[in-house]
Amino acid sequence: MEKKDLKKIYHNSPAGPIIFTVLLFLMPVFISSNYIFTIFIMIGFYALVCNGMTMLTGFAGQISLGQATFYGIGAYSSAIVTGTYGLSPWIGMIAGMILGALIALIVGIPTFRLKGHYLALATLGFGIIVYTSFKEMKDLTGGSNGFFGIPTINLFGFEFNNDLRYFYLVWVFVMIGLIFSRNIIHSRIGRALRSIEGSEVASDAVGVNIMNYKLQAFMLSAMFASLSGSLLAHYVTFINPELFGAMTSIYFLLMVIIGGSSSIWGSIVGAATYVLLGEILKQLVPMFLPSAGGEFEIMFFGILLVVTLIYMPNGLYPQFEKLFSKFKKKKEKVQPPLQVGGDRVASGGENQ
Amino acid sequence: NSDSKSASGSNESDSDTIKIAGIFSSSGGAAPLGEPGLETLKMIVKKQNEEGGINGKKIELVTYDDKSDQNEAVLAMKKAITQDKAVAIIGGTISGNALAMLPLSEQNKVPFISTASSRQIHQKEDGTAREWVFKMPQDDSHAVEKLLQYLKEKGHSKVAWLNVANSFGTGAHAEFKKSARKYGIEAVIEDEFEATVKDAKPVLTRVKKAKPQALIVWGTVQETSVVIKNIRELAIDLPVLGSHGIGSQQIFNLAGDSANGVIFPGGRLIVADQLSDTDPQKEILLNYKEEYEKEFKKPVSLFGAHPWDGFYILVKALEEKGTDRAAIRDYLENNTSEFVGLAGVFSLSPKNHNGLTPDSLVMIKIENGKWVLEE
Amino acid sequence: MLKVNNLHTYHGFLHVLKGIDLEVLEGELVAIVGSNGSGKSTLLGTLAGVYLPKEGSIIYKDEEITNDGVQMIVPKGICLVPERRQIFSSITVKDNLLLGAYHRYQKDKKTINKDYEDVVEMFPRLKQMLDRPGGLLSGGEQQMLAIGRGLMAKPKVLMLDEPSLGLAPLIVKDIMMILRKLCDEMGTTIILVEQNLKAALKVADRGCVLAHGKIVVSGTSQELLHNPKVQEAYFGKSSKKTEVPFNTGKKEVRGKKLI
Amino acid sequence: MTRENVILKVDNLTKQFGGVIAVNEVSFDVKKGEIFAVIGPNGAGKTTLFNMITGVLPSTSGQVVFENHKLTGKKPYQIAKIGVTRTFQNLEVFSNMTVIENVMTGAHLTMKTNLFTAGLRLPMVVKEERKTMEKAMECLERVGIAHLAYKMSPTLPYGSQRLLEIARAAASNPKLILLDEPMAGLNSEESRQLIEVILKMREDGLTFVFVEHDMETVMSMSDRIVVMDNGVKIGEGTPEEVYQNPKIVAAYLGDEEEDTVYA
Amino acid sequence: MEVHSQVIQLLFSGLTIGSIYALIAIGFVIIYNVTGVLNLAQGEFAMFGALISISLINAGLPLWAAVIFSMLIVSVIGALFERTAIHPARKSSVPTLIIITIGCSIAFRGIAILIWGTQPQSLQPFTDNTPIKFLNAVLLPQSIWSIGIAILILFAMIYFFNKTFVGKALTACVVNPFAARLMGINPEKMSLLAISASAGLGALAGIVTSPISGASYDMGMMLGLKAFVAAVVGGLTNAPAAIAGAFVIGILESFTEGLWSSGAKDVVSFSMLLLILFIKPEGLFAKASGKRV
Ligand SMILES: Nc1ncnc2c1ncn2[C@@H]1O[C@H](COP(=O)(O)OP(=O)(O)OP(=O)(O)O)[C@@H](O)[C@H]1O
Ligand SMILES: Nc1ncnc2c1ncn2[C@@H]1O[C@H](COP(=O)(O)OP(=O)(O)OP(=O)(O)O)[C@@H](O)[C@H]1O
Ligand SMILES: [Mg+2]
Ligand SMILES: [Mg+2]
Repeated sequence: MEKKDLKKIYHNSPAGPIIFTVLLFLMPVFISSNYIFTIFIMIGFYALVCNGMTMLTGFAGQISLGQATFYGIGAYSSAIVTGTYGLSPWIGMIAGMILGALIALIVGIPTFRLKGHYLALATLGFGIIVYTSFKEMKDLTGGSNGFFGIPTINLFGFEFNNDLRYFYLVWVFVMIGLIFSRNIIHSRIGRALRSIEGSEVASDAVGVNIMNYKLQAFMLSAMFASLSGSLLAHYVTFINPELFGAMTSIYFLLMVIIGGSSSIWGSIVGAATYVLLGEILKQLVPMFLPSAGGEFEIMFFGILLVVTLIYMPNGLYPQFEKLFSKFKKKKEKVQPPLQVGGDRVASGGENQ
Repeated sequence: NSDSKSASGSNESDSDTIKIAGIFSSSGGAAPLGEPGLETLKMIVKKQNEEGGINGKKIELVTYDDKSDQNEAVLAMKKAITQDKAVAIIGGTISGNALAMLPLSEQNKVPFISTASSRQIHQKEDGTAREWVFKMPQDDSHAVEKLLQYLKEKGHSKVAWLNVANSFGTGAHAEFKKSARKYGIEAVIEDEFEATVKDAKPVLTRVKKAKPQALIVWGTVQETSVVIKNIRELAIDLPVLGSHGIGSQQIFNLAGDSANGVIFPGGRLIVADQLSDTDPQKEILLNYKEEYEKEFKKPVSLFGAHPWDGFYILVKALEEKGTDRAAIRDYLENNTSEFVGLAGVFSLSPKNHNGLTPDSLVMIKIENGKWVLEE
Repeated sequence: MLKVNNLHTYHGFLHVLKGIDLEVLEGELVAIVGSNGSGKSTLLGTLAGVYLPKEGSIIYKDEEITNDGVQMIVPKGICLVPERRQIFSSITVKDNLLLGAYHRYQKDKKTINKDYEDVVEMFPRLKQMLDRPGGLLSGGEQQMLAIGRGLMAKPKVLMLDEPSLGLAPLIVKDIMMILRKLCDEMGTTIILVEQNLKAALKVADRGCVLAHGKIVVSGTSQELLHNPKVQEAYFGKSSKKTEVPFNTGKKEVRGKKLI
Repeated sequence: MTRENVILKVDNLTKQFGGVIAVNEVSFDVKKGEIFAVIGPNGAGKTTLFNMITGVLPSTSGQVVFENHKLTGKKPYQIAKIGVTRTFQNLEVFSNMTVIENVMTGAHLTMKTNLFTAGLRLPMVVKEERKTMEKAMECLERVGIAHLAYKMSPTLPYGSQRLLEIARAAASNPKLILLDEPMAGLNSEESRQLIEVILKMREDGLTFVFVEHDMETVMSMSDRIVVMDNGVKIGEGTPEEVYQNPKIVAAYLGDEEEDTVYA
Repeated sequence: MEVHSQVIQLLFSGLTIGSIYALIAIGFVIIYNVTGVLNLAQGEFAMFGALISISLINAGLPLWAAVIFSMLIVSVIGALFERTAIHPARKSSVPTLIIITIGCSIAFRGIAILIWGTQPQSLQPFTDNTPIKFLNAVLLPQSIWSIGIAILILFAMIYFFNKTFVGKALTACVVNPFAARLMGINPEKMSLLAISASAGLGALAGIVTSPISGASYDMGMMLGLKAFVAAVVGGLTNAPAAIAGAFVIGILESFTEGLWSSGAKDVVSFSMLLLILFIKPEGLFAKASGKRV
């Protein structure tokens, strides 16, 4: 008889996040370069956004090409609340998240009636509208010139005014976000979301209020993105609309996919890959091709991306998983990796 | 805190090279502006080193591509400051990037010589100078004022204003709104066009209806060419004025005959040979032009000139003060006066970290594939 | 016509076909039956080139086709009507049928239209809905479409994976009749996978029972129908299942076999 | 037949697709605890009828009442909440999940976890998950595919996927399950086992409405039958009544006399 | 009268822009139809087409030869793209494929900078470009070229997909590649054919555009996005509808720009789009999708 143990379906052990957090938070003991911290802070920003998107794309199967919008909404909310009105950054952050969720709700209600690529387009269009508004609402946002003088964050008088402190701040948020969304995935809510991707009619028939769950996922992802935007704003202290354009949205999706959208960890892997690959190429390319400029970097960047995805269509994270499971003693046989999309024939019929 | 940690790195006087960082947009949307800058800087650093460096020390130039992206720019800046521990940083091709980079220079107390043009780069909101930031290109206001002066001389009081919808355009638009009244000039229509504009005729139909006496198209080369072509196609027979951003050979290619007659405020570089011999800049302009064109087999561009100015101003400071960042800053601010550069004659001061005036620009007219000095 | 030797097919790590030996003569109608998951669909898939076998050989008319993909096998005249219908859902019924003849449209353009008329005649139900997207048909109508599309290919070897699935009893009869006729009149070789042993063996010349990836019994239809081993292996212990009375249990109407 | 006994009441239900009237003023009642069959030739409108009852398609006119709830105009998930679930003719398993997760998703309505309790993984969530898992396992055991619990669902053979759908439908503690051709793809032995499963569930108080072309199943399992043809109800009654109705036999079953062996 | 000429002018502009989007959108739809891939690198084919033809002309080739050669070269690039990037990944999920095409478009841009640098370039108009006056509005011969080619291809597409066997087979490939294979249709061959053909068409779009708005290494992204929009408005699976969608967008853009403000252009056209989608979720000209349970 089969053993009835939740662990057989969900690996929900806290070990992963704890080990990861400890290792990460110990990093400053060995490294003291602000540049490295900045890189990790950037990774943190992106990871937070991707975290929410993974839930939306990887689990509910909804492709959003407008996530930079919420990133921007968070950033501008924080900027305006703190910069223009001089209120506490925390208020800005919360205001941004509420506003982001609200806008996600308003946009989501008509949008989620659409399927597949239409949804991608609708979010893209919505993103471009908001991006244009950032540019046009000059009194509020400073228009194309950008918004200056965003203060740094402080918590009970403790200023997050250098990279090290900010590094901790950002990653605390990232880890909380990660655990929160992992918990969601491994629960009724996660199954409901995934069932939507599996089969909408069946999902509906077992009582999943599809619209409601899509909206929840979308709103949550908007809140993650908005939070990340707020953190960004207080970190760079200057923002302009270019940061939140359509390309940024596309890059977010890119990170989610390259990291692997079948696991929340993929969001961190994706964000890290995106940032590190850029930085490493910046370092390496001039070593081998001294006369080359930026063009080589983006070319290699593109090629590496493609090659990676061809060989690892489910992103990088599953590879990490394999690696880890080798280290782990074989207490229980590890589940075979998901064959998502591996054999579309078996699931038959429609392929759109 | 970590500020002092990183700042102390630059004071190692025993190192035998002087590290300078250059951060330009050599890919992405601003690449046409960033590339000549990067090339120029590489060229003159090489030359300086061949001539013996600075006080016997070689200059080590590290360069970064910010991909025309603000985040990349911040990362590059951080790297230049904390990893490379550069003595000073030259670059920031577009204003958005320079603006994102400058808080880092202020925090870490590293001199930053910007080659992007927005006035906010060197001036705070209240009009005082940013401590560690210097800016080489003319302010937008200089170009706009030069243009307004010209319009006033010609007696065009009702004009149409069109700018590209990015910070280059909107910044200038703000300046225009601020100063136009002063010159007795009024805009009968003000509008924008996209940097990726394909066909500006829709906007132009409205411009035509507003019946201006002259038309100002404020953008960089590619979009301006499209708009100018459309103006000619619609047979709008009015004087057309452009921005200093079109002073590149590309305009001849892209706009062809349509560009004939377009007048814009530009740096002296491209009309160097037409300057009167008494002009103090003439000689260095001609030299730079010759060297650049020999090295890269392509015509000079105004954007390449800004790093040149920044570098040589910095060289003076390095020669006098060594690699102490604070001393360099002080020297730059107090001891740069009447410096004859490519963009104009600089007189920096603690109040003004740009030090140029509208007269650093001249009005230039495009005529059959040539730049002609107007005046 | 078709000769299969020691065929082994895997799905990933799962060993599904464990050494199949099978010979099908020209113009023969062979039925393959077996329980759920015994590998029937996998066998047809392997023969059609959808799955590649790990071991063994498939020889078609003295030509080895073991490792040929679908693309090479279809033009040779081997056609599979797959499980789950697999119709082109957004394409009209008419075009669905015509696409069945794709692999021969360059060779005999003229006959296609005639064949099309014939197939439509066979399925009067489809005749009324030729311009409707295939996906909007009812389950059974889709099944007819899938079979019709298979017939349009005019294959030399036609393989059908549970063609009766979802069809009303009346239609099942028609289909079986059509298949039989195809064998007898056109000389088409047919391999038929069916859940229903009786229905299948009724039309088939020969039959095989597949269990756990192996052919456990084979023989002529009559032999199989009366083979007690088959009855047991396939129907479980009580072969009297078909005699189950009506739920109301009053009258034994059931004496005649329904299908 | 007393009124209290009636659990599902279909009243003059009609569905029109453009020019096609797929279901034409069909009415019938299903009693509590009954196993009720809908039969008819292909394209008769059976699936369409199911789609209207479960809210997948809006009906053109007529109404459906379940217990005291009007189902017409409600969304499928609302109808599921009231206690009506279904399986699909063309199989709609969640192909991105394992078998057991499929069934656990089926139990969605029996659970209470929401976004925040799930995110914080409160102890009650863990408890509920465990309970649901046990329940899901039970459902799988019932239909006899517990040994496949941890496989990815699309790798299951066709027949097992049908069983999976039934287990999934049962997991939500429904009062009424609609089965669209549950036996398709099962051989006679397997169908027989499934019939037993269904009969057992009926004893637990469930009501079934099902569509099936396999007459053996229909005859041996159903209490009452509705026969449809071309969208219209052409007959209703107990299996034997139906079987003796010449109109139905002609339209659907065909002439039974000739029991030809073709080969 | 004044108003008339303005409206006509705006219409001309809209048609011109629309025709550019259309040429790229067709390629987009064909690729989508045959491979199920949303090819966001489609704009880069236009970029290659434009830049290659400019180089060929600078090398002394006559215009017609340059056009043909650059279309051929880009078709080959398209074929390479299919073989090396799309084909090996064909079984991946939809988002993965989207990202692969984005990766390719990034790489293509890098290659273009390497070859042509970052400076924008220009091409002479195909024919004498004296504006044609029409009720006080002007129409450029180059625009006529562009609109004409788009319309010509529109009819070619309608014919191809509705009347020819290969056209239907192409559609079958994406509807159900498994069944298509069973019918003897080779989706892989179709995919190669479709992608190189769309690449060629994309190249043509780029060539036609460059006398109008110049050509540079980064022109592709925006064109690609707009074409995506056009295709979706049209219904995504239907090439003629995508062309119609492209014209709708072009005209919408030009009218907002001409009657209101350019800043509002994107807002208005995208809002309008969203509205269209919300009212007709399957696109303006979509056919029934054939999905039910
Ligand atoms: N794509 C696949 N990946 C993994 N395993 C598979 C796949 N397809 C089938 N299988 C497995 O192969 C075995 C045989 O399946 P197959 O579909 O051939 O059975 P079948 O006899 O046709 O059953 P049914 O009567 O239910 O259609 C089953 O155990 C099934 O789980
Ligand atoms: N969305 C639709 N648009 C047009 N016609 C439809 C649609 N859905 C169903 N039909 C038609 O309505 C009729 C009834 O279909 P339905 O699926 O209800 O039949 P069914 O009784 O379930 O048949 P089967 O036994 O073959 O499954 C069929 O002729 C079908 O083609
Ligand atoms: Mg099977
Ligand atoms: Mg049905």
